[in-house]
Amino acid sequence: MEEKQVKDSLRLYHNLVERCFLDCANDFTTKTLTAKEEACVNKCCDKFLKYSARIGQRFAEQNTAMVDIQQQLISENASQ
Amino acid sequence: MEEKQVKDSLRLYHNLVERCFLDCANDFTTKTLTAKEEACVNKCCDKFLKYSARIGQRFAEQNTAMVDIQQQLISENASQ
Amino acid sequence: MEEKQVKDSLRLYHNLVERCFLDCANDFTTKTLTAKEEACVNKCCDKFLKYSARIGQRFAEQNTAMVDIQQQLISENASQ
Amino acid sequence: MSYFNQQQAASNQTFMQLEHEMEAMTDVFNKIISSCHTKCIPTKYSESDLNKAESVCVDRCFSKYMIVQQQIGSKLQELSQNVQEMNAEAAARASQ
Amino acid sequence: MSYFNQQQAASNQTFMQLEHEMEAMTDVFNKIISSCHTKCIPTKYSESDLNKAESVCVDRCFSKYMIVQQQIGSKLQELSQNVQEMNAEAAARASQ
Amino acid sequence: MSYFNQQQAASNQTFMQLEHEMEAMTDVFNKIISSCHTKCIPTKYSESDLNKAESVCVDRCFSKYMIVQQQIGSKLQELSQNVQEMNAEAAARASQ
Repeated sequence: MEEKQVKDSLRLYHNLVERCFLDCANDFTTKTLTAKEEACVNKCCDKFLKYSARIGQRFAEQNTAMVDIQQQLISENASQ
Repeated sequence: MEEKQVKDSLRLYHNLVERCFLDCANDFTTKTLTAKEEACVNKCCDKFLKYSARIGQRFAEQNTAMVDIQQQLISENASQ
Repeated sequence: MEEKQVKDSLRLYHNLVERCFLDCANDFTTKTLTAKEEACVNKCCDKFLKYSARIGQRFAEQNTAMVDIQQQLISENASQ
Repeated sequence: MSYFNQQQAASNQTFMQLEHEMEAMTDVFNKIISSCHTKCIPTKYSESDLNKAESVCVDRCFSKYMIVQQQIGSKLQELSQNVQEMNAEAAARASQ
Repeated sequence: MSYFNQQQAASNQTFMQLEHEMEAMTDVFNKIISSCHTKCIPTKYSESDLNKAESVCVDRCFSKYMIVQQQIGSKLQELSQNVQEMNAEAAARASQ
Repeated sequence: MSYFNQQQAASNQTFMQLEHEMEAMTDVFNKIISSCHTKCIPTKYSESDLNKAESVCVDRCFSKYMIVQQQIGSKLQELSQNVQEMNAEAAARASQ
């Protein structure tokens, strides 16, 4: 299970990098980020974290009932 | 093998949901689907199932010969 | 590890096919490729292989230092 | 198979199912993340915060995604029941 | 390795190959589904049926995809043979 | 756990980590391939070669991608440290 968490975090990280790169890096006359691009990447990253936390919250609310039932089934199974 | 089928069906389902959501949900002034969006989702879903069945048929025709040879190889292997 | 190489090669191949198909096949009044489409696919494929080799080279340069350290760690571990 | 083994098998199956469901949930979560970003977040990035309009859009987008998932899920289940009934009828006719 | 074990290993290998091929086939199938949808199905969804024009487009699209796959496959095989021959020559020269 | 078993476990862990890192590296490689293709390679395909302008763009694109990865990586690490410190403080307060 912990392995899955590491994998999911890495996936989030790499998806975030790809998204902010695609949305912010548009000037290929330089090898390093321009000031404008760097500011864009920072905002993109901050906003995405807030955005995905919000979706995560909605998702958790949605799943609470379902997971409750599953947990119960498992503990009944284990106690037999 | 059965496990793979469950996984493939779930994947088809979730890809279908994503596609019809992206193509049909465009009005975010409401929390539930508008009548227009709901009709769009129904048509999108029906058409996609017919579409993917057609591609599946072409794909099966294409693969028949190849699979025949493989089946033969396996049964020869098993009968030795 | 060899299994991973086979999988990565297949993935490269299928991604290349999808990309060149999407970029080059645009005329669906015929069942076979037009001369123009065929030429496009050839150039798309050649260029992509050169392109991905260049990215691969930059990637390897980038990773050399990191991998060196890892190799050292593993050999120290193995020799204990 | 002993009683213990049956219990073991049953709880392994539950574990496998849970793992599959968690994988599917991660998959759905990532699809929603990417879909609602497309629908609600402009790629100009003029500020770090999620503003009011964006937040409201995100909540509605999530809600609509769930409804579409529900609607298509019911449709597929209905279809699969029809297919099963047709198969059962065909099998009954064949065995007469 | 006993005769039995050899047979076992051989059939395991065949099974593994089959599994890989089936995974690759599913992957190709999904890529065709998404590519030909882009090429042939308008996202207006004015009707539930696949109309005549769409059906014809889908068949041609599938056929062209297979041809592109074939063409690029041959190209890659040729390239890989050239590399192998170059390696073999280099090895032969090195062992002289 | 014996000394030998500890060594065994340690090297298994290293192997697992390596495998995960290699998978992550393949994933990053594929993301760069697709991103820099979008940024630098026009889909007209008028020639087979990677011309001078395209090559320069590819090198800069790769360099910028690495910088964005670095920048976001630092940001996430900082955030995760802040969360850990807050958790540690909360735990310390709770145990008083």
